[in-house]
Amino acid sequence: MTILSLEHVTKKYGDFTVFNDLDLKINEGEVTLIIGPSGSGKSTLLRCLNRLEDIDEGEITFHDAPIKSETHLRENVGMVFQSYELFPHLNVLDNMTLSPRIVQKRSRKEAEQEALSLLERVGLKDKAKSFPHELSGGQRQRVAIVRSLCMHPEVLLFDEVTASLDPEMVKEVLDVILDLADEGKTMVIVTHEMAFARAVADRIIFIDGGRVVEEGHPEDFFTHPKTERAQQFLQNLTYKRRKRL
Amino acid sequence: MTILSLEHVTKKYGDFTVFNDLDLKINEGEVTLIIGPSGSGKSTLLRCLNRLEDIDEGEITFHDAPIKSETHLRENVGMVFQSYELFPHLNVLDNMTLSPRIVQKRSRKEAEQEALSLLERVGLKDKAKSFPHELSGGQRQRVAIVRSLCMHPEVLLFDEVTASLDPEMVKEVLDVILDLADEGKTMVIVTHEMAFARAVADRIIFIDGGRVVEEGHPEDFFTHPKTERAQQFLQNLTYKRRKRL
Amino acid sequence: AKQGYRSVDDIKKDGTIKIGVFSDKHPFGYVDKNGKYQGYDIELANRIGKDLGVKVKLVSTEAANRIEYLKTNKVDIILANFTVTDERKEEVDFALPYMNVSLGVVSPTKKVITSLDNWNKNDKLIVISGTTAETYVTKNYPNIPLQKYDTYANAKNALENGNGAAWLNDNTEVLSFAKSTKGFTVGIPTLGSQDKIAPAVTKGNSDLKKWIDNEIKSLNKEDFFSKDYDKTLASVYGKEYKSTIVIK
Amino acid sequence: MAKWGFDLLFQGQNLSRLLEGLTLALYISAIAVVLSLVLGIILGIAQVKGHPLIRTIMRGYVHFIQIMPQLVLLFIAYFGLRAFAINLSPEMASIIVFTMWGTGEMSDLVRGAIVSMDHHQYESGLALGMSSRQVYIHVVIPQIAKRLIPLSMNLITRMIKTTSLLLMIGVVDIIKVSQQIIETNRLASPNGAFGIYLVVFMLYFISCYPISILARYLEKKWRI
Amino acid sequence: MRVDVILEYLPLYLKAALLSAGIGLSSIVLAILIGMIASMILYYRIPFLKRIISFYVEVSRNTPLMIQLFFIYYGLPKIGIATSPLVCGIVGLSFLGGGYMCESIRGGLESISESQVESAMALGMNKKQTMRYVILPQALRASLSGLVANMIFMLKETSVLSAVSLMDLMFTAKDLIGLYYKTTEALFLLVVFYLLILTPVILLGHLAERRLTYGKMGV
Ligand SMILES: Nc1ncnc2c1ncn2[C@@H]1O[C@H](COP(=O)(O)OP(=O)(O)OP(=O)(O)O)[C@@H](O)[C@H]1O
Ligand SMILES: Nc1ncnc2c1ncn2[C@@H]1O[C@H](COP(=O)(O)OP(=O)(O)OP(=O)(O)O)[C@@H](O)[C@H]1O
Ligand SMILES: [Mg+2]
Ligand SMILES: [Mg+2]
Repeated sequence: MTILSLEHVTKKYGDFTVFNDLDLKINEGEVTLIIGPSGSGKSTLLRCLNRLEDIDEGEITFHDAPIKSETHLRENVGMVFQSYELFPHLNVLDNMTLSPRIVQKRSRKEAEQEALSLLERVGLKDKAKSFPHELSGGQRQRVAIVRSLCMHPEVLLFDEVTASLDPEMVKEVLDVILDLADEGKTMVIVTHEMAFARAVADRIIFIDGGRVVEEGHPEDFFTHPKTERAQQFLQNLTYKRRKRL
Repeated sequence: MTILSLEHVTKKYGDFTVFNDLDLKINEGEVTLIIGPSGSGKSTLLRCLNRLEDIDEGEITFHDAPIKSETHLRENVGMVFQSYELFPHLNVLDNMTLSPRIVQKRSRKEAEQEALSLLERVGLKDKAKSFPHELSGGQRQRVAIVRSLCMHPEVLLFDEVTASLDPEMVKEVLDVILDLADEGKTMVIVTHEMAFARAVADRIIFIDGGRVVEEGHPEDFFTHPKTERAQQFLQNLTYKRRKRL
Repeated sequence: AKQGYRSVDDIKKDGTIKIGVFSDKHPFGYVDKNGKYQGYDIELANRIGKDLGVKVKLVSTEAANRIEYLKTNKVDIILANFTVTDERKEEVDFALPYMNVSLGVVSPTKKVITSLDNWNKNDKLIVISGTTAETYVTKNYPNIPLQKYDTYANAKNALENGNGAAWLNDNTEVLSFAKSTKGFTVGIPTLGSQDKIAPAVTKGNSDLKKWIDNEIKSLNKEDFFSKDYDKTLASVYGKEYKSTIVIK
Repeated sequence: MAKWGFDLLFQGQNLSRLLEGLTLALYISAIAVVLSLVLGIILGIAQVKGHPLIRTIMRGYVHFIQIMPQLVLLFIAYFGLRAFAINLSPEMASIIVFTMWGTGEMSDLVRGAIVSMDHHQYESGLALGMSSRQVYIHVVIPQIAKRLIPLSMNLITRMIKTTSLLLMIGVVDIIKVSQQIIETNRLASPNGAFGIYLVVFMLYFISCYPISILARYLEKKWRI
Repeated sequence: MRVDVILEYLPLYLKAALLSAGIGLSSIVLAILIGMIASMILYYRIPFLKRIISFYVEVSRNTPLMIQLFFIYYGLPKIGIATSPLVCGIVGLSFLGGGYMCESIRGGLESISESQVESAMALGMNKKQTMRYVILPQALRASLSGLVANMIFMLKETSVLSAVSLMDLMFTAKDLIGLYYKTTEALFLLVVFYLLILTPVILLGHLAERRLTYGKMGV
């Protein structure tokens, strides 16, 4: 079943067209990986999916119906960014419960209960009263992920959530996402961690220059990319010494 | 032939001992890769090698002789850091020729000629008159590398030179280092890019808790790590989804 | 000199005497539109310079810092409508007086104040900081709320703008203000004791004081102050005040 | 015009007298700024590299200067120094106070700039074989200087604004001249206070605004 | 220096200090209010109003308080806008401080990264909720050191209020010097009282900064 879909979407920044007439369906329970070179429009695509960016043409539908309101869409489509996005003036628990309380008008008690059980799941229950600056980068990203889960979104968007983490911490964050995949969460993920992408993806979408260049099953994509552009891209991830003295 | 060696070196920060009684030899023409978890002392090790850090015990020898002076050592042991280290008030050419001129008393003309030919090698000749803030991160790091080459060092130390770069730019910087390796430069490299480490290294040194835990040929290390600690470390670089719906 | 002040010889040797005067107290000491000092005090200052055979450097002072100027020897003489009082005698030496003065009160014609008794607590009485007027009310009418200004210009502006019910100052000054400003009347022409205005020098500078005393005596002989009055004050006060102001 | 008192400007030498008052203010602040720059840089470096005792004394001095209102400092210099038999003309007193104040502020800026210099810059200089002194001369100081120029320009505007206090210690400055003009023409031009003070207001604005703009421009341009 | 003189002057200084501090504090409150409103207008780039605000900020920052007060107190009554010294003092100081506060708060607002705004929106908050719960609390903390510096600056500037015949510390000192000529004592008390007023603010500022700012914002 399709939850979100982009139909004939065109997005421009001023004169610059990021994509033209793009189609994309996000199906329930599917993990979609979007990869592509820098500047190819991956972030823009995610941002269009929850309407952080306005689109110039085309339509975005949610459960096959036009979008009622942006805030309603965003409640149902959670998003986690590269980083720096916990609210630094609130402790972990308040970070997680702020939006459920003020947007969904849920009671503080109920919201906190759920937040605590989510924190427990990602091994951070003892950090509930800590402030973001007291956490490591990896811990912060785990909180950011469960924070967006608190809103019970139907789809989760991840935009390079490990890009600014120390290598040690990348693993702990990606393991949480793997866990969500195992649970059947619908997710759209942009990442540069190819080993992770290969493991987690149900479907890989390779975009370049604002177009979907190649789409397919991860094993096929990584072992036998069909297009030259994708081959070249994967090439960039390998190193070879020409001669050895 | 051994260029640099650490003998029974102990390094402390206050009460905290980073390493105790460490031995290490850097041989001519060899590319040594130092890997290990965060906080294991990799940066400190590099900084001891060119005496940016004082050591508490033991000896550092250069060509089997005690070190004459720190500036003399540093002239011969170049170092490139994670980033932000070009002088922002000087253009690329002046960044490169400042030290040759004031430390080695070389003529401006000769220094500039060499700098230009080095810039050409890394594809940045047209940026000679640009200021650092006008360059991309990858361009800046390439300049930083050739800047240290201008001093004709016998050994080059690299400390996570690509850690703060966009993935696209990582490749362009690492390719420069691969090139230097092909040329037979003596280098000590700290990196988290394992694919690169595997390709470029003549020797891998895995350190943890300030001790050399494992040392060996890259293929051996990556395919059959001997110690449990190294296995665990490499484990962190792979991902597996438990079930697929 | 250790004591800091300058004797007559010192001044003559230097060729310039520094005299502290008002620059915003029309018609005693003020600056005209060409930037030149004018007024009753200024005439005397210039004459002193002439008779000493030195140049005169006029220094603009305010009421509250006249004593400081002498103490810190920023000027040799203060000729800024300086009323002789016992407290001030402790701090500076006065020469012979050259003018009579008493206090007076000016207020808007719409609501003339004729007595300081029964003062309305909500009204403010304007005085200038460091004047005998301030000392007088502080001593005799401690309950009158004061509004203090540091310059004549500010005080007059404030009175005009309605920031106070009346202004207590030297009667010469309030008379002149009432004459030159529409809508104001002097309700109390004299108040307190009759006082004298005299040049002052730094305490202990008896040499200069003696010279000034002699100068004033001889100026009196030639009726200098009468002429000074005619030249600078008559246009404001008219002939009839001459006998009250000028000391014979 | 007459109603608002602007007419006074064009009588006699009034306008040029006002401008003279302003010139005096600008002149005093210019001298003080130059002295503060030189002394501030020396004392600022001393605050980082000097003997601990010197550093403590300097910090105390900077704190005192920053806490005390400039007017209080002016009063102390002008009236207070008599206790030490030091006698200053009001102009001299203001130059001294402005210089002491500016030096304190400037040295603090210099100290801040040195302390906040990225440590990496220093290290990469060393790693290229430079001596500590060479790093200071070729790397640290040029970068600090650039950062300081806009900051010291802000100090200049603050000084110019502070010259308005000189009136209080008897400098015949632009405000005193305006008072004299208003006073002399009370009868002929009763609204002089409005026109003249408005003009003074604008003159100060015209003096400070361009410097502020330039400072902001340089700050933006040189922030890398 | 004579102790009896100091004791005699003490009540006068106390009264003056209360006036200085009172005007200072009420102006600080007003200035922060002005600053908040003005900085919001600049932050949201409200057309036309933002021009007026920019002009106001430039004028208030590039003219001395002394002249602002002279113009308000002595000049404006000539065109029919008269104020009492107290009102003039508060209006003048708030006018000056408002410009400074606006700049500080705007700096704080602008230091809040776009990603904070976006993550609030991604959690379903609307614009108002984002400002109220996410941007403003952070912006005020970020501008805290600037705000404290402005408060100190404004309290120092109260020394200029004597120009409009307010019996503040400065005027009291000057008046006493003029009346009784005890310069040393008068100046000594002046310094002491300014230290008394300003030191607590500085200490509180340090304390608040330590409590409310996190090592590195957002990191
Ligand atoms: N606010 C903007 N205004 C103008 N152009 C923009 C804006 N944001 C992005 N772009 C441009 O749109 C294109 C796509 O940007 P986007 O951030 O989506 O790329 P990306 O694939 O996420 O890149 P990266 O891997 O570096 O994050 C780029 O060329 C970028 O320069
Ligand atoms: N200046 C210092 N003072 C005190 N401790 C320090 C200092 N620099 C480093 N350390 C400590 O020394 C240990 C080794 O640090 P080092 O930076 O060498 O680690 P690293 O292996 O380079 O880590 P990373 O991969 O994160 O760069 C760490 O525990 C660190 O906390
Ligand atoms: Mg992106
Ligand atoms: Mg390191």
